[in-house]
Amino acid sequence: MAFAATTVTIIAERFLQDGILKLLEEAGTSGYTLTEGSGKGRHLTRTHERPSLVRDFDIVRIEFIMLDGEKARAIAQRITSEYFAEHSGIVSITPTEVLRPERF
Amino acid sequence: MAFAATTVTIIAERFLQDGILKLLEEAGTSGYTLTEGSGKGRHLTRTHERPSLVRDFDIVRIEFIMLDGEKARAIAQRITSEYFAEHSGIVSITPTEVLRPERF
Amino acid sequence: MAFAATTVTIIAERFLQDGILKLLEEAGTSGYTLTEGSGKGRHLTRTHERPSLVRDFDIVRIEFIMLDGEKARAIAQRITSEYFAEHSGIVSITPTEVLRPERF
Amino acid sequence: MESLASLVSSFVAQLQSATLAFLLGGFLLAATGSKLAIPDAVYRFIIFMLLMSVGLDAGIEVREADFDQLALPALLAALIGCVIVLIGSVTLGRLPKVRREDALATSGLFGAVSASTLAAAMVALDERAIPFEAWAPALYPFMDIPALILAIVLATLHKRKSTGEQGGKVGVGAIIADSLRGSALSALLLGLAIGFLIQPQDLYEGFYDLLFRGFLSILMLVLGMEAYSRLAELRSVAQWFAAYAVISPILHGLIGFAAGYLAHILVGFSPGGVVLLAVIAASNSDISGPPTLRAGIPGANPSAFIGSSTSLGTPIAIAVCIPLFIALAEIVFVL
Amino acid sequence: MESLASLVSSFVAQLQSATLAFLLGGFLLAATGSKLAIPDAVYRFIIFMLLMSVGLDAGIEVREADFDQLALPALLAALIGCVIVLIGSVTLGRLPKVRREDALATSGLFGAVSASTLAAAMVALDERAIPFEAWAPALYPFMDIPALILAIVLATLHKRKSTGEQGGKVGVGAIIADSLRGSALSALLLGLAIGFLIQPQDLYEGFYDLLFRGFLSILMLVLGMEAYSRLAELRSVAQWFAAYAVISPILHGLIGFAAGYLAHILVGFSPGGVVLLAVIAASNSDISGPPTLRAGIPGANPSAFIGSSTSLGTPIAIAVCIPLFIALAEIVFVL
Amino acid sequence: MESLASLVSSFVAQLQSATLAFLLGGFLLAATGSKLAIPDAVYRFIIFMLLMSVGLDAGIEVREADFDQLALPALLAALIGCVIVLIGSVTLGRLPKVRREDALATSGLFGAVSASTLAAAMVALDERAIPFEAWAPALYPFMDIPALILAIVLATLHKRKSTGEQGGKVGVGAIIADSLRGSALSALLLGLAIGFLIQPQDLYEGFYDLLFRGFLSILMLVLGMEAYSRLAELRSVAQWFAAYAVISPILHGLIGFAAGYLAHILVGFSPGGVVLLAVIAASNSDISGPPTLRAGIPGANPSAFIGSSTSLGTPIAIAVCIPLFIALAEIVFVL
Ligand SMILES: Nc1ncnc2c1ncn2[C@@H]1O[C@H](COP(=O)(O)O)[C@@H](O)[C@H]1O
Ligand SMILES: Nc1ncnc2c1ncn2[C@@H]1O[C@H](COP(=O)(O)O)[C@@H](O)[C@H]1O
Ligand SMILES: Nc1ncnc2c1ncn2[C@@H]1O[C@H](COP(=O)(O)O)[C@@H](O)[C@H]1O
Ligand code: NA
Ligand code: NA
Ligand code: NA
Repeated sequence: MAFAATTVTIIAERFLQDGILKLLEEAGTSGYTLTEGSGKGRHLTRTHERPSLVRDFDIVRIEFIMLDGEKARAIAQRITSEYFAEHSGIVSITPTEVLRPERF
Repeated sequence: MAFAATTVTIIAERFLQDGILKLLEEAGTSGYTLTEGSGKGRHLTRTHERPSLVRDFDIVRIEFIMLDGEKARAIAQRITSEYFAEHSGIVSITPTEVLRPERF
Repeated sequence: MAFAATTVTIIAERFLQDGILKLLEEAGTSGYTLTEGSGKGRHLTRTHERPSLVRDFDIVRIEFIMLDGEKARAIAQRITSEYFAEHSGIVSITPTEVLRPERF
Repeated sequence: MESLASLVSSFVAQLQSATLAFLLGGFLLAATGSKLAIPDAVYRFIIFMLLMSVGLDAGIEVREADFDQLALPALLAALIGCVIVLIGSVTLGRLPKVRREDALATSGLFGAVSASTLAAAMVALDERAIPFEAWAPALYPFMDIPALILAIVLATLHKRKSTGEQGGKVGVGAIIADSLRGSALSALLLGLAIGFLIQPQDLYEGFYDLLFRGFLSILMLVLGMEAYSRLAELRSVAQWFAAYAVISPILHGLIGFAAGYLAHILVGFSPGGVVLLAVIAASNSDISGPPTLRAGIPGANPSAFIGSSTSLGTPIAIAVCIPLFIALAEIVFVL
Repeated sequence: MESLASLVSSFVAQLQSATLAFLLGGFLLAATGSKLAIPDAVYRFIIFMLLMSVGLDAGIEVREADFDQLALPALLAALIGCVIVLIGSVTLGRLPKVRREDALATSGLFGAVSASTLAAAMVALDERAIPFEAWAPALYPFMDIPALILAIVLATLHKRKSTGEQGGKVGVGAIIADSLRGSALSALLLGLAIGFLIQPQDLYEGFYDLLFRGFLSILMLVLGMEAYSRLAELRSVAQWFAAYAVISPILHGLIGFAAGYLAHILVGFSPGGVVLLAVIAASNSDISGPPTLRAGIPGANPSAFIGSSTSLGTPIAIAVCIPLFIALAEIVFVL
Repeated sequence: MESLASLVSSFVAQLQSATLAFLLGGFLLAATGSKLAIPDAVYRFIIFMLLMSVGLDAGIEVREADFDQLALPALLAALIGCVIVLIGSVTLGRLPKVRREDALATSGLFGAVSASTLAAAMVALDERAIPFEAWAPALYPFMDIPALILAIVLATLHKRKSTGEQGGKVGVGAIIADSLRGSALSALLLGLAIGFLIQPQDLYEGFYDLLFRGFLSILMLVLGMEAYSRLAELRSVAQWFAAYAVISPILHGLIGFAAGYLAHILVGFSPGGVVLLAVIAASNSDISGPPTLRAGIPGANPSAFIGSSTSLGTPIAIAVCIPLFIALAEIVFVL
């Protein structure tokens, strides 16, 4: 049996990572998964192919899954206003399903 | 023309990777994509920033796309019961669309 | 407030990366995010665990988000016909929502 | 009395080593939130280099070894590995709020061996000019594998008993294979084989040995950082694990030292070899042990066994046990 | 006239160095679209190795230092860091199409210090056999931190003024902590401490120093590649940034040289030390400065400050300023 | 008869080399499922180090070279590259179940050159104290590029013919540029240029050359592991590819040896140079060739050309061809 849930994906520069993860934990997510990457937006091009002199501007992609869609949206909103008013980064929200609801 | 399909995303520790990939191949997926990452759940915090003494506990994110949604769900269910009753990890299922159905 | 948007995910071998990213920029995406990985499809198994003698055949996972779903689909279609008629790779399209529409 | 004074003075003298300074430095950097990080790829390469170097050296010199001398220490090593697990099972395992699986996984890890600690001990012996048998580092797997096997077997039997489940044999062969396939033991064994068969003296001296101490200093930095950052895991489990992690390396080391002394009397095992056996016993596995145990005892909480070994066991083994057992050897063997 | 000729000839002679060849080579490789890339893990390891090496050396030798001599150059370094930011603020900051935040972030970066440039200067001095105080590289943080602090404080005050916002003190302590925690300064300070306390001469010579020049050559390759690929960022901002990036390193270096000359007269600061102070002033931070500035001045466009420093400032500091100030020293101090 | 005996004995003697031991060791580790892995970043760094080292050495010494001698071997190298592709096209390409694209891509790869094999051959010559022209490694691109071009051109013409498609010229310039931009050739050429212009003897000896053999041993480990793990690809394609991969390196090497012998007679090409030419011919490209071919012949199945080269071609070139052609040279040139 699969249960409806919500995935929130946050793309940010690494130097925001610690703050975002702390916010997620305090906000009561049951976990998160992080992958490293590169990207391009309005500002810098970040690339993983050559050394990044400034590692802190690399991209991290953080995603968390939550059963409670409203709460997930509220967290997404909070991250957006606390971090992405001033800094680079984007947040997206995708409906999904999970198998063991007790884990989330 | 885009065709409805299903993406299954499996997040597990690396030492389960070989078993899961084997299961996927036997179950008849047409392929899979894997990225490495880190994360936090009920247990360990895994991080990619410092060396992980124990590489086998790093997080891998495996995703496969299948046209047949029922079959994809059945595989997701099987992985959950075979691996995630005892071990760390989560599975999520997302509806998606693909462009060349003959590839999946 | 969240706004409907479309995520297009492109999985390709690294040697196609430059061409695809250039196409994305010309086609007017507001940005993209790229993670590196490995995978298996009809051809080669690519793995990140051992050194890849041939780095160019590693997998890159490129995703871009666009408000205009029709345009996103058109770009997905274009990439498919320009690259994936001859080369390895897949494209998938997922509905999503974003928080600050002016960014996309 | 006098020997106690000289024990203390030798111990204190050894604390002024680069090895410890890097270990402590790593700990302090992590504690102060430094962004300095040794890349994971470099860490894994260093492990390879150190183990390959140890293996090559042992392999090159083992040709001249007297194999009669090898059997007893190897047997003793295996015994010690098992004894450590049993001790853990009846001490840690009986304490309140400690789950049996967690106790067995933890004592399995402390029975198993750390390649990093071994390398640090070899450098420390070199610095004090205390010789040891070239094959002594090859005692590693003889203690490592039995400890892991016993811990997993006991945990499986325990689980079967408590769930009333029937079951065939536990896959001992699989555990052995899994251990030997681990990256540290693979490198050690490959080095042993190549060293023995090809005798690549120049390659060993001009590359692997050349970089040994430098890479060891960096490895210590990594271990220090990792020790700090795993403290959080340790705090999340019962305090008995912390107590075990502090006391047991010293206790295990003493057992190892006693066994080594026996081998010294019976087959002339060298003082340096005795120290290495003691340190191997005192050390706990940090690379290959944890995944083997995690797969073998899936019910065990990794925060318990990784927290106690990485954040306390390893620093104690390196910073306390190595100087302690060298000092002890200097007194016992009047070096 | 004659001294100008010898300045030119010494400058030209120094252009034939491996350091510059690798820097230029990296630039050309990137410009021709070569796929050669030094892995990021290796780059970060090299930074660690170089800074640890500089730190160890300084720490080992600083025991014999005369600390009276240290105070004045350190004070001057701090002053220079601040002066550079102020100059940038009243020149670059007043130009048309240049936003105040961008000007302040950029001059903060040029006031701060590049570990890579410093390492290159040390090798260049060695090659010309010009000695310097072992502690001279430790002047680095004395210039780096004040420059970053001043730039961030000025930008914050400016923002408050323009938004009419009230506010308490700017977190100077946080900026200092953030700087010291950066990977380059952490490695330097750790090396200093270990070198001073443990005096690991063999480890330093047999590993860190052994690999120093080789790793520096590879670092130069990386810097050259990065310089080319950041040119695109630079092109996206006002041309004044390019002009600033070309002229200011030379100007800042002259200020540093003059200050060093003062210290030479007052406390006998060595000619090599004067060159290092000039180069430190000429250099711009490439590792730790950018994130500190980005966090501290979020409104600043990174394309402006990273583009100007990485693509022009660093190559100018290495390829022009190092040979220039060495040549100058050879004339001024009749070396 | 006697010379056959001495050929065999020299061949056998050379099998006891560290290079081969590491190659075989890597194969065995992978076959037994060992988790030991050399990190990708380290592998790529090693390739850079080896090629830069080869380039620097050649560049430093080429100043004294007699350029008349260079022209003929270079021309021969180019010819051999083309001949290998043509042979593959009329043998492998005519076999049942072998697609023309796959045959051309595979023989293009075998016509092209492996930097790793070249490095191994240089070490083997050093060990047997057989000198060679410093510029001989620079023959690499002269064979590599023509082979890749010819394979791609033939495949494109074939495709046009079979699809009836019209078309302009094939982009030969693009293929050349693509080859030169590959990470191995870029490093080699950069090293050549810097070596030639700057003559950084100390840097070369104190760093690049110092680490050469050690890094080569690790590279061999990687190649051995990769050989095993690509066997699965090879099994998925027609067995003719396996046969081709076993036989052709030896055949190509003989062609190279014969050509080198000609150059020996005509312009005094050294015996060591003859061996290098033979080994270059016997080797197949493992880094830059595959992506160039994949982009140039998109219809070709990478399992065919990568499987045959990585899992069989490279091990044969290193383990069979290097000792074989050295032994042959020792007889032919009475070394
Ligand atoms: N439209 C987009 N789709 C996917 N990722 C994006 C998009 N726009 C921005 N990003 C990611 O967000 C990062 C920061 O973007 P920005 O805030 O525009 O500089 C970029 O480096 C990308 O990784
Ligand atoms: N709510 C969640 N959202 C995203 N990833 C999660 C979540 N919970 C767990 N994970 C991932 O799954 C891994 C194992 O989780 P666990 O089984 O809870 O220890 C974590 O390290 C995360 O990478
Ligand atoms: N069904 C699938 N699900 C997820 N990823 C896939 C799938 N099929 C192919 N891929 C990815 O696309 C790459 C190229 O596939 P192919 O074109 O089939 O060789 C593979 O290496 C995978 O990373
Ligand atoms: Na032990
Ligand atoms: Na400066
Ligand atoms: Na060839």
